[in-house]
Amino acid sequence: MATQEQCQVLDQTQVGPRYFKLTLKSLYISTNAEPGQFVNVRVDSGTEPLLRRPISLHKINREDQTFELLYEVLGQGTELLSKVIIGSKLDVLGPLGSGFKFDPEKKIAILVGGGMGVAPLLPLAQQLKTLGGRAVYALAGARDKSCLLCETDFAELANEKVVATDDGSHGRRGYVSDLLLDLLNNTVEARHYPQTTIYACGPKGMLKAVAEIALQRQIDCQVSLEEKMACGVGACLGCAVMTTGGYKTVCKDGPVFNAREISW
Amino acid sequence: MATQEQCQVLDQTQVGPRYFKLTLKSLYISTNAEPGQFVNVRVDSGTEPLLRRPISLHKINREDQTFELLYEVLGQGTELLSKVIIGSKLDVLGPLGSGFKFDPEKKIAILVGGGMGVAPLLPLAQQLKTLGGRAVYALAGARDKSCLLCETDFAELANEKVVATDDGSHGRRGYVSDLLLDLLNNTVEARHYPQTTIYACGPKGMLKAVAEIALQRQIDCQVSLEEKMACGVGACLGCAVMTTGGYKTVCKDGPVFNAREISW
Amino acid sequence: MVELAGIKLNNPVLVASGTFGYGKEYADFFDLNKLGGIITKSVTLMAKEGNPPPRIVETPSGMINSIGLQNEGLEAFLKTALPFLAKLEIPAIVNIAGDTVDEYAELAKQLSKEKTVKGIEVNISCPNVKKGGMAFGIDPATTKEVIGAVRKATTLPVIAKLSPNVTDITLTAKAAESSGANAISLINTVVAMAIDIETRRSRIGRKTGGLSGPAIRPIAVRMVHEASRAVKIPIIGIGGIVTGSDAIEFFLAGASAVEVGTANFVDTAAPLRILAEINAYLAKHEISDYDELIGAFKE
Amino acid sequence: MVELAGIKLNNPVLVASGTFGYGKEYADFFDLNKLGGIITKSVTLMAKEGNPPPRIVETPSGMINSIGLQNEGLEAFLKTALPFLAKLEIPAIVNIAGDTVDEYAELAKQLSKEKTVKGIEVNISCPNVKKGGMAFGIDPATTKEVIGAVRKATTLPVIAKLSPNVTDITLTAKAAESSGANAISLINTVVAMAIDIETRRSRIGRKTGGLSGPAIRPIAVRMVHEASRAVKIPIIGIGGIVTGSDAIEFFLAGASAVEVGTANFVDTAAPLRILAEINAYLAKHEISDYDELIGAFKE
Ligand SMILES: Cc1cc2nc3c(=O)[nH]c(=O)nc-3n(C[C@H](O)[C@H](O)[C@H](O)COP(=O)(O)OP(=O)(O)OC[C@H]3O[C@@H](n4cnc5c(N)ncnc54)[C@H](O)[C@@H]3O)c2cc1C
Ligand SMILES: Cc1cc2nc3c(=O)[nH]c(=O)nc-3n(C[C@H](O)[C@H](O)[C@H](O)COP(=O)(O)OP(=O)(O)OC[C@H]3O[C@@H](n4cnc5c(N)ncnc54)[C@H](O)[C@@H]3O)c2cc1C
Ligand SMILES: Cc1cc2nc3c(=O)[nH]c(=O)nc-3n(C[C@H](O)[C@H](O)[C@H](O)COP(=O)(O)O)c2cc1C
Ligand SMILES: Cc1cc2nc3c(=O)[nH]c(=O)nc-3n(C[C@H](O)[C@H](O)[C@H](O)COP(=O)(O)O)c2cc1C
Ligand code: FES
Ligand code: FES
Repeated sequence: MATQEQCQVLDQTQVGPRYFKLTLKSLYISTNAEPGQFVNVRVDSGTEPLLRRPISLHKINREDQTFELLYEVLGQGTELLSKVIIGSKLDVLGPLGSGFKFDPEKKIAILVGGGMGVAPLLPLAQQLKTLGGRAVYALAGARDKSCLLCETDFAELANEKVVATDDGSHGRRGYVSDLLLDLLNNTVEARHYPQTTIYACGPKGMLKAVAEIALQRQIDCQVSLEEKMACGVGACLGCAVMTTGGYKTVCKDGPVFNAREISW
Repeated sequence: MATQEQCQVLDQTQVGPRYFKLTLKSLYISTNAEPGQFVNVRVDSGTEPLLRRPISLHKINREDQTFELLYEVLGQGTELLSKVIIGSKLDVLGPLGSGFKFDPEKKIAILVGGGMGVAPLLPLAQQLKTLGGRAVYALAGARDKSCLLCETDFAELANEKVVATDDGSHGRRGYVSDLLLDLLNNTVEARHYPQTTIYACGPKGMLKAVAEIALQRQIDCQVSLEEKMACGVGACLGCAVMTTGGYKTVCKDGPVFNAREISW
Repeated sequence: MVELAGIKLNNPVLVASGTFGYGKEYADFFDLNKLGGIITKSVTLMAKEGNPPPRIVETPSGMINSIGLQNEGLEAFLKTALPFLAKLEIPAIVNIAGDTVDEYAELAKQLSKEKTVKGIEVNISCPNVKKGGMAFGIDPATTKEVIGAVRKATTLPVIAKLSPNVTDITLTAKAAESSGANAISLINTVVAMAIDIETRRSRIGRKTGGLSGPAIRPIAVRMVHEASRAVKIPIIGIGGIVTGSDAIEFFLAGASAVEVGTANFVDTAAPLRILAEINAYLAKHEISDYDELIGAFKE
Repeated sequence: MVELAGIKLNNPVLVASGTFGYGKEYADFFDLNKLGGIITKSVTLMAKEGNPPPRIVETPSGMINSIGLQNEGLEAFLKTALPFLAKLEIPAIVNIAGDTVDEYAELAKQLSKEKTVKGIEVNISCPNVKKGGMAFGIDPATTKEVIGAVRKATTLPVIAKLSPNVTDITLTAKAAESSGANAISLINTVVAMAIDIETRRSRIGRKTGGLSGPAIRPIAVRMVHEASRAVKIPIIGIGGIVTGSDAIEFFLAGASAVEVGTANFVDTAAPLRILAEINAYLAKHEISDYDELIGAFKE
């Protein structure tokens, strides 16, 4: 169940060169949202840009009846979003999609975030902590230091946290998939693989690399995908992704899919 | 000669229910503008709305190198304009068009403004005062009291100022054309007609009524017209108005025309 | 209550094929029974996989789609989508598409057995499939063939959905009328293309797609007007309708009802808001019935 | 320096007919000699009064115009507009429109005597006149007639400006090519309509007008691509070009040059800005000449 709601903007803060954090009020969304779900935001009341913009739920604060979005200004839509002022209302559709799944048998969770991909992993980490009884490893990669987001948040929520940047300006130099390989070679040993789930979100190339690593080792792996969207509710079939069972919708069947299902 | 310039917004003030006054900085425009000319303002950097919005020059402050616009929020374009913040830049094309003409023989000037039509009459009154040697009568009409603009400004600049509102909530009840008839019957006598110019700006119906009154009495009359515009510089022929000499452009041949010329 | 081509509509605001799924997806957001009626996503005889992603791209005040009629085929439609529509109190109009004339006829025949189905909209105007689709709807002769075959196969009201990608819309409109269509709906999307200047490839999975949304509204209004003067059967106006004012433009141009398409994506409440705005306009102008507006455009 | 259909252009960014007057109006704003070339407002044999106002109305990301080819006729053009164009260093391409085939030929013949005129763009696609205009350009046979007659009347390069209001643009494109056009330009405006719901009248003086601006760009890109695969003569892309990126889309689709239209109204610096943006793209991608982009769309 989702709602279309005029949510009050409680906060809008710039958290990096082109990164913003937006806090919105909604009893319904904060109560019903699950990690991995997203909202579809109307950034303009006119016709330009015409379509809503999908943004993952980044924090879900049930007590405050608020939720947060973490986003990067890429084009016209996110540019307009970044200009939304505190106190105004934003037209939000959500919570949407099918989020991360939890298997009580899996005692090890490896979170792999690339760039903005960390956004939906934070509420996931929170949830895993609440569920308890799991070892949580958080791996985050970014182009450079200024693009590395929520490092401290993850430090609080995960048992272990490792970061990498493409240029080595912070953490290790390299890709987040390298961090994953390291972890799987050194820390999470092969005998743990059956109890492990990898949760990944980030650019398509990175997801593919992570999925390959996981599939080779037969480790359970959930990936959060992105596709251009129109409706966000499964009505237009615009956000198709090819799976072993034919085209599925990222907005309704996903955005979180089992990596095995995707025709990479 | 006109310029396209990014003008700094020095002030934006709400002056009535849906009325705003905008102060912009431009050496070029403030130096070169004449009363009756207008600027064509880009209200959005995207494509919606696509076209610029023509707004009359309301004050021309050569010393400060600034000019002012007085406008009413009617639709999407002026709505966006009213949200422009102080300190930002606005893309302005101007000064455009052909403004009011002055004949040294005409010692009496009657300014007739309906609604927003008062906007370009204020710099005209200023100019007439500067030119000197004229009796200036300012007549202003509006729907109701809240829509009556720049009354005090005119009081300072004109020898006499009379106002009317459709509902009688301020000044006389009735139309501004009634005020004109009164003035022509009682104050400016028939023998003065040859030395008189009527300058009128307002809704088309009012202009037509004023033009008829003037033409019947063979009083010189200049009217400032409006038409939907695209280019504002005479290139597209979009703003045509039928005259005795065929279609002319409001943006270049006008907006100020001799009332005799117009095919009403 | 509005009667259109023999279909009893709740009101003149319907939802357009392909933009509202089979209804279920929007049931979260409002009471579907408040709609004038639902036009389903196109159904084909056999399942269609659809086109490769990306399937949509935004353009100025519009979007291009290339879904490729993805659907599970008639059998699955009857089993899974129709039961949901059966529970609603508003008419379900099923939009059909085929690769051949026979497929259209077969679809019409089988759907006629279902009492939930109150009308058939014949999509001869989809620009996003290789075979059939738009090819039928840009030629008056093939328009006649398809509509004629559907006419023979069913006693249900038949709505011919026309393509705007033609030189003269009155020719296909007349062809549809003369071959037995009870109404015409238009426009479907305009064939369009957008190129990614970095990859030099199309910004959608196939080369071209269909342009919809406010950008095409002025084209749609013109075509509805032209068609309405060429035929006697009622016309359903489609194309970029976002507000009640837009819908009224279509009524004035000659449409007896409207379908809301792309606007559903932008505002889930669009059809009901549009209806409310139409009613507010009627009240303000003291017009007792919206049908006084139909074709009331003054030349 | 770019050569297009035998015309030496400064660069591939021209200004579109009817959106730039005869050049003079924009001389205030920048050095016209930086343009690729100027295409004049349509010139007719006899003066044309033009259509009643309002002549323009805004629509989502676009505008409808109904100017009706207002101009003072050939004689006045030669006397007042041409001398200004003669002083420029860039080629003047004169756009002509006629009510009959003979008028087109006569215009071409007389303009050929003027050495300032470097090419003739034949407007067979204006939707805003009662006689002639678009009627010629939606039918391959009449397209052939007009272009053939102009071809015989002049040795100047002939550019056929095509209408998008057709089912199949390749037919008129081929007709223009086979009858001797040296290049094709497209698209002209799309026939469109907007109704004022208060007055119930058209929002422009005539019933319909021509839609231009970013809204139609995806349609124009598609048509340029289709035409470019059907003919060998070069194509000038037109339709909603606002940025360098838009222009590059047209190059990739198969255009050898572009014309900037409605964008001139929004930003007087549009053509030069677009040119600068194209050059920045070329530099960034280390492409030595923009002609490497022409038709480089990957299917
Ligand atoms: C389920 C889902 C969840 C998402 N969650 C988040 C989130 O939490 N935070 C966030 O910042 N973004 C998120 N996104 C991506 C976000 O929707 C896009 O960045 C946004 O729509 C871009 O809109 P725009 O108008 O600013 O850019 P556009 O004008 O649409 O595009 C500008 C440029 O960015 C590129 N671009 C657009 N979308 C993406 C994308 N998804 N990835 C990479 N490049 C892109 C375009 O190709 C173009 O070059 C999510 C997307 C999906 C589908
Ligand atoms: C030469 C000239 C000078 C002008 N000077 C001023 C000025 O000093 N101050 C000022 O407030 N306005 C002035 N205008 C009018 C102003 O340009 C319009 O009000 C403005 O363009 C409306 O834009 P919008 O997007 O807000 O409204 P739109 O969305 O374009 O229109 C909203 C509604 O207002 C109506 N409307 C639009 N333009 C006008 C108009 N000119 N008169 C009456 N109704 C209209 C429309 O029909 C529509 O119903 C001038 C116009 C011209 C041609
Ligand atoms: C994503 C999408 C999918 C569509 N699918 C179909 C379809 O399956 N069958 C059909 O007849 N029309 C389809 N259409 C066309 C719409 O029904 C409608 O004719 C068109 O979008 C114009 O209306 P609009 O501008 O209001 O969207 C589709 C349109 C969109 C945007
Ligand atoms: C106001 C206006 C006037 C036009 N006049 C002419 C004309 O006289 N002759 C012509 O061939 N095209 C004319 N056009 C069409 C343009 O040249 C161009 O083909 C069309 O506008 C599409 O390009 P755009 O979207 O960049 O404006 C006119 C367009 C506009 C907007
Ligand atoms: S965005 Fe419409 S189905 Fe996913
Ligand atoms: S607005 Fe273009 S000529 Fe006046």
